[in-house]
Amino acid sequence: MLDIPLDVQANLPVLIVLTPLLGGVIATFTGRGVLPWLWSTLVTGVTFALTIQMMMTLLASGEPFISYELGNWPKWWGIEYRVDLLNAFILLVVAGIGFITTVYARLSVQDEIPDDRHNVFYAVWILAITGLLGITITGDAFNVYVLLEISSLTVYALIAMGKDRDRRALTASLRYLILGSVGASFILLGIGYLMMVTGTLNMEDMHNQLLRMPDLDTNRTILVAFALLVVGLSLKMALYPLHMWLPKAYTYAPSAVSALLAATATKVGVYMAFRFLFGIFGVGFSFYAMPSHFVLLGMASLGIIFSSLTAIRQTNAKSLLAYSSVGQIGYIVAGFSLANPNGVAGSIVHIFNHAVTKGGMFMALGAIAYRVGGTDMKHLRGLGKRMPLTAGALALGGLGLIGFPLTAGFISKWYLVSGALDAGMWQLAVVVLIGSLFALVYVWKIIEALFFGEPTGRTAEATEAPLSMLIPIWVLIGLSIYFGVDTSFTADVATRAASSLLGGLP
Amino acid sequence: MGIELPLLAMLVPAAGALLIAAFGRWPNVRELVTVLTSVALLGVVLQMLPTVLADGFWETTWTTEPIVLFEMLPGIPLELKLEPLGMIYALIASSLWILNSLYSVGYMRANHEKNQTRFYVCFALAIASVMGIAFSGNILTLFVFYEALSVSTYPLVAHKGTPEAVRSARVYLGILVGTSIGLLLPALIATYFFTGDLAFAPGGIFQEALTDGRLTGPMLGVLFFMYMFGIGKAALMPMHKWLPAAMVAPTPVSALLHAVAVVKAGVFTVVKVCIYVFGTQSLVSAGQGEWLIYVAGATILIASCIALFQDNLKRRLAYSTVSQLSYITIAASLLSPLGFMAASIHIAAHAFGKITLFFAAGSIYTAAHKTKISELDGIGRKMPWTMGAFAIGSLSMIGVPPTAGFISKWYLLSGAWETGYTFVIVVVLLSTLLNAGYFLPIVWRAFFRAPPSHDGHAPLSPQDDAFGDPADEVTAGHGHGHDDHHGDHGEAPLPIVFALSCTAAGTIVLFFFPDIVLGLAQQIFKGLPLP
Amino acid sequence: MTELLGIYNYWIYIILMMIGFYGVIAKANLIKQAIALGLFQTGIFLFYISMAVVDGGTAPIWTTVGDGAVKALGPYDNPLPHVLILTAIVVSVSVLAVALAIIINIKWSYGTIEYDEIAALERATEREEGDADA
Amino acid sequence: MSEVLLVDSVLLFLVTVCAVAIIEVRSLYAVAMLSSVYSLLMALVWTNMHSMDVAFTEAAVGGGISTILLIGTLVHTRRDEKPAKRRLHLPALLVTILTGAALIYGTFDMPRFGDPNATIHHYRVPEMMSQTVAAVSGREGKQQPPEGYEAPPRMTPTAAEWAGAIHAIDEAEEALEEAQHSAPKASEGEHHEGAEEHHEGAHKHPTDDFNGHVPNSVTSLLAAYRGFDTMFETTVIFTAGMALIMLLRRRREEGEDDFSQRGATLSGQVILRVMTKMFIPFILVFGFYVITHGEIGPGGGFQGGVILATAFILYALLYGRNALYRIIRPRTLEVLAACGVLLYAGVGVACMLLGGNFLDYAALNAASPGDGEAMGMTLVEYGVGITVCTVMIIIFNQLAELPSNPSRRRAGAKAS
Repeated sequence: MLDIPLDVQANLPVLIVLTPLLGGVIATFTGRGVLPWLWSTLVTGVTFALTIQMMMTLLASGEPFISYELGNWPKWWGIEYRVDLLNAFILLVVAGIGFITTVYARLSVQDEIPDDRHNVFYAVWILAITGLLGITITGDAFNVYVLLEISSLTVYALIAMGKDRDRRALTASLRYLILGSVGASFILLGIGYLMMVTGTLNMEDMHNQLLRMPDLDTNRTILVAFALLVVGLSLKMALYPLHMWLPKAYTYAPSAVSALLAATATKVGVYMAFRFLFGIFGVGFSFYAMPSHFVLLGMASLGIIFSSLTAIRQTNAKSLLAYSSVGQIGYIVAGFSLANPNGVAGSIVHIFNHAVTKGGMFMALGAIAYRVGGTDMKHLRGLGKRMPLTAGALALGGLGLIGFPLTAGFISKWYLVSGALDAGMWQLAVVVLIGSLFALVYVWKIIEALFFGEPTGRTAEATEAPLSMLIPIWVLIGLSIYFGVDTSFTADVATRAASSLLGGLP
Repeated sequence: MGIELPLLAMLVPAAGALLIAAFGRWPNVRELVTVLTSVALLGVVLQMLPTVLADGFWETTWTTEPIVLFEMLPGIPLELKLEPLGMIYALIASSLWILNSLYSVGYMRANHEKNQTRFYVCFALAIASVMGIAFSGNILTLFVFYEALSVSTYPLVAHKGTPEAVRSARVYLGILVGTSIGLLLPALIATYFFTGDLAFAPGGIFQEALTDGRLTGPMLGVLFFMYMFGIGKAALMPMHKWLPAAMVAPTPVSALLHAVAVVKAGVFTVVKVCIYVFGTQSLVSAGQGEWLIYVAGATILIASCIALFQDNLKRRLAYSTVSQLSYITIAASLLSPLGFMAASIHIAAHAFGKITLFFAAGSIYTAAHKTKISELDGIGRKMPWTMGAFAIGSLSMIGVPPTAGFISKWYLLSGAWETGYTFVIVVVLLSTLLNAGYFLPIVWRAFFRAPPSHDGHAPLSPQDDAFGDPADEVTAGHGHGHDDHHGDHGEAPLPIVFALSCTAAGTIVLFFFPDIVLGLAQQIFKGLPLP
Repeated sequence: MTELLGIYNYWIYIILMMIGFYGVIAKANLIKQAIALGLFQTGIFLFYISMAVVDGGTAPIWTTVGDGAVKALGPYDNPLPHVLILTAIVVSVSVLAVALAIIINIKWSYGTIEYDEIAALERATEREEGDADA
Repeated sequence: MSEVLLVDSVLLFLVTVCAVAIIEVRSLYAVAMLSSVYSLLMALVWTNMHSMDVAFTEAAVGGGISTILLIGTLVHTRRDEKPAKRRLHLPALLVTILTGAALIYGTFDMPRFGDPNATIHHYRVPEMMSQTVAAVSGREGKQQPPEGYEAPPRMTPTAAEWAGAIHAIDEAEEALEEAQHSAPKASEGEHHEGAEEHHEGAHKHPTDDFNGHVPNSVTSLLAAYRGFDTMFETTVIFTAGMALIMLLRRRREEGEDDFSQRGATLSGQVILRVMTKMFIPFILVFGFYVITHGEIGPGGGFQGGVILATAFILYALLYGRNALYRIIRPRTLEVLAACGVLLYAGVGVACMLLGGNFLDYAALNAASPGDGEAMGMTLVEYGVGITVCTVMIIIFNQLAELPSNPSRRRAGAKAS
């Protein structure tokens, strides 16, 4: 071993972002062949290991958070990285999914992306993960915006790479680019408003400044800042009815990209909402002084119902899952808008559970696209016999979406409904359950096609997906089952994070 | 000690499923494994019997810690616990599984069904879920295995893979999962919300919440409503549609669904929820359980009336099941010890009787390829064993001694008399008449009417597309006597005949030796707090 | 009057932003949309920079005085928003570049960059797919 | 009413007119030019508001690079926008007006334009701007406002302080005239040699003021306090470059060279050719000057990088891309773009290796933290400059790519 005088432990927070950043940049040097993939796997693997280490350090330290001051500038002058239980958890999810999808990506990328630009593709891919990690870990409002743009820019490009398969990827990507930029601009403007009234960019500092303001509840600038941020964040996390960019983007993106996006991108959007609504504005302002309680809950409920209904009508499995994702975002948003411990915990748990389940399902669809050439219902018909393991994974993931017991989805729904009952919002409980029933309908559409249809065309000659795809798929689906059975880790982290988010509330 | 046995009871069929899947290529080994697993399971279940029947069960075994499988939600683990009512259910399911396995071997081979490995695997998984339900230590565990049962039986219902089968399976799963997610799950969460506890306890868990005012009587009523209709497997009208829909399944599946596993899981849950979650006292004091008597009574009568007009034998049996299940529900809803007793015994009595009837229906289909009642003229002479068993099953359904059905009806009437519900007595008497009205003509037709001759009456109606082979009908049309494909049949294959004879015998044995079931039923009340 | 003049800059930024926003929504030409998005963003930049202004201030650059000491020469504008906007300008040009790259690709595969024509082409594709499925 | 506001009003009126024209004019070339005009007007607006760096960037990016990008795109697409069916898009107008109204509603509680008492002017920034090198040296030191810290005069501009400030300017101008030092950098170097001899005293010396090393506080904020943001800003640019390569580069077979494409050149234009050749060295020198000088005056890596890129782009316009490729191969450009980011991040890593936090430049020179800061900032500015310059060239090159031959693309897809 080389004796590198690098204090990994002390610099852990920045290394989590720095590793993929350097890795992504260096990935452009890797040329053709299998090397870019190998390098990316290494980089994302190391990143994942670092996030695990981060989580363990945090849990071992017993502190509520670990702060890291970049450039050693005091946090209210420079930029602070701040890791608390919530974002350590999200980091773990993002880095973990990033690693697993990278492992999975090799064949899928080989199949879908011209081989002369694999190095660039993987560079952009890793930078997308970097952006997501950066948004999650930072404690500085403007830094969020910059990292948000990195992740968005990379994702636009990655989605557009579906162009060789279906040209609609291009329009989907451009649509996302326009809406995403408008959303990001709203966020930028909201941050500007906040900076104007608070004089700082550090989130904690902003929060304290806001609390010090005598006219917090009536200040029109803050009010508009809040509205801008809510609209911007809703666009980014695809909250109904600002979800228009999502379905097509997920449908036409390259398979591996769909999996990465579905599992991480909108989740990080939700995480930003946590940071802004709970962290900066505070529960009291966001959910009691403002009518966001009703607005967000209303949007979330509408999203759950309508996007599930739209999902039922889809004939392409990928766009079916994409619409389902919009509905699932509804659950997550509904959970945290309840602003009570069970609701917020449900929201956090669902971020994880849905990431794992949807990630696995999109990867399974990617494996099907790899073997059969498409993900339309006609491609899926009868695959249960030809590709039993892939189809099985898809079916199990589907059960998770419905919220069957023994899958992770059940746990989230349990918390969400409990939260709704705690808040006396039985209507929301009804919406959540109706959403599950709709999920039953659309998932069963896939399951029937898979197991009780007659294969035609390429489906009839398909063989089981290669092992390099099956393993990542089953790791994620296995996790979604495992965390439906043993929730001690997820539920514990979620409840603790929820209580710290809610601050003084019991 | 026997305390880990409940877990073993779950693991045996689960392991069996794995082995069956592994030996899928060799049908003989596969089916041997199935039968061996079922025998092993019965052995395990019987091992537990003495513990449950022993005096002082409630003071010793019940008070020991449950077997925690894993902590599913913080504070609410998945746990297994021995309990007399569950024991009755487990005993019936495991003993009938052996016979059903034998029967399945005969049936599936004789009818050249496809995907047999999937069939046996799902069957074993369904039984594992049943064991989970029977020994569940709290409602969440019960719910989990209840759902697992729905999912594991889905491929069985959709087994044929024809559009009709898939459509019916969709109805089956839609209603079962829809009710459980839409009503049962929120009821569960609300229960936890009000009581902070989901563990089964004799006398119910709502007392405390009721006394300190967290929960009011009407709210309890709403919860009770959600539970009763949420348990779709109990087929309370209007949630019964899945049962006739599930008739497309191969007959062993129908037998399993309608006699052993699925419907019994439903009524078992109903009884269990009444006793261990709500508790008679809470329900009686809140005055909220009474509507159930009328709904169940109506279900009994309406389903019986519908059954009268079904020509398809399996459909008639299905509606008979709907009505018989409500016997159990109505008995439980009396909320009296005799009522619960009647419910427990009827779970057993109906199981043996109905499985006999379904076995017979399957036997007729296998041997004669007939599914319509109107085609059964004179079939008793060609298939004496089958139709003899069918007659015994019918008698049990009607409640004629010396069959098991008589005992449960007796207890039910006594319970109704004791609690003073004249309505129940009227319902039971009326439905007995209706039962006779739809079962006896079949027996009469089979034994006392001449088989159809070619000149006289050809089959009254064309055969059901889903089951029949049109080629057979052509042959039947021009042939007479020896030419007639159908006229030429004898008894069904040996495993089938053996299985149905055993269950028919069981129906009678249960009448003469009801001790075990009665003993278990009585054990339930020793644990209940005295009113 | 002074009250209104005091927020004049803020209103102009809103007007610029909204001109851009209108262009993004209303224009069918993709290049127009991309440019309008740029306008939209410049509006925000104007807001940030306006925020930094201090009455009578100068550029936030310090000067060396006689003995080599470096001092601020009187009041100067707040440098923080300037820094943020430098970053934001870079981001906006990057977004513009990617947008244009996608638009060029769209031109290559659809033969047009008018949104309504593209939408018509996509609907046709969807209809074909629907027919193939049925 | 301040003079800033007066000029501002006129300029912003022009800008608004320009913006409307951009939306409404249908000739896309005209729009491209208008957007260039718009950016230059904006640059004037920024200058008027004393935001020199932003003005510089706006001029370079908005007026220069964006226009090149747009025109590069228009070559591929079409010259005119299709006439719209309706002159006015009513739903869009409604949405716009509503949003605008909401935003205007938010302005009523804002501090007045130029209000020196606005929170942002006196909360954190003044403390930040009065950092001393002494404070920079230790981890704890950075956390505290310097001893004897007072809010700088600008934050409470009473009449007396105003007078004082104006006096100070006069003094400074006089002092400047007499100054022996040709550049502040030199004086710092001299000073630090002395600083090692007497540590205690050094910290009190006025030139030890951290901002003394970096008189342009925009640069010190950009490269030091918020250096981490700037690293990602560089990454954004890098990402854009990579995205363009990914999306636009023609599919090349293994071993295919970069020279196979032909593009139109302006090499026939003698005057242009000669003038350009003369100009290019000056542009390059100016670019390097802007990068290096960023700490003292307006400018920095970003602006300088763009200026350097224009030299190359100009060359490519005149002599064709093949000529440019002979100077810098596309592969080299990609590597250099990555190296810029790596240089930036590498400086940060070096800081970590030397025991500081990431990007804690003070760690680079333990003896003289202030010099460390200055060195770190210069290095990262070069990192930014390299990446920006190369990525701009990459973007230009990629926009000039022709579509892959569709038949060949399909063949390639089948083969893979």
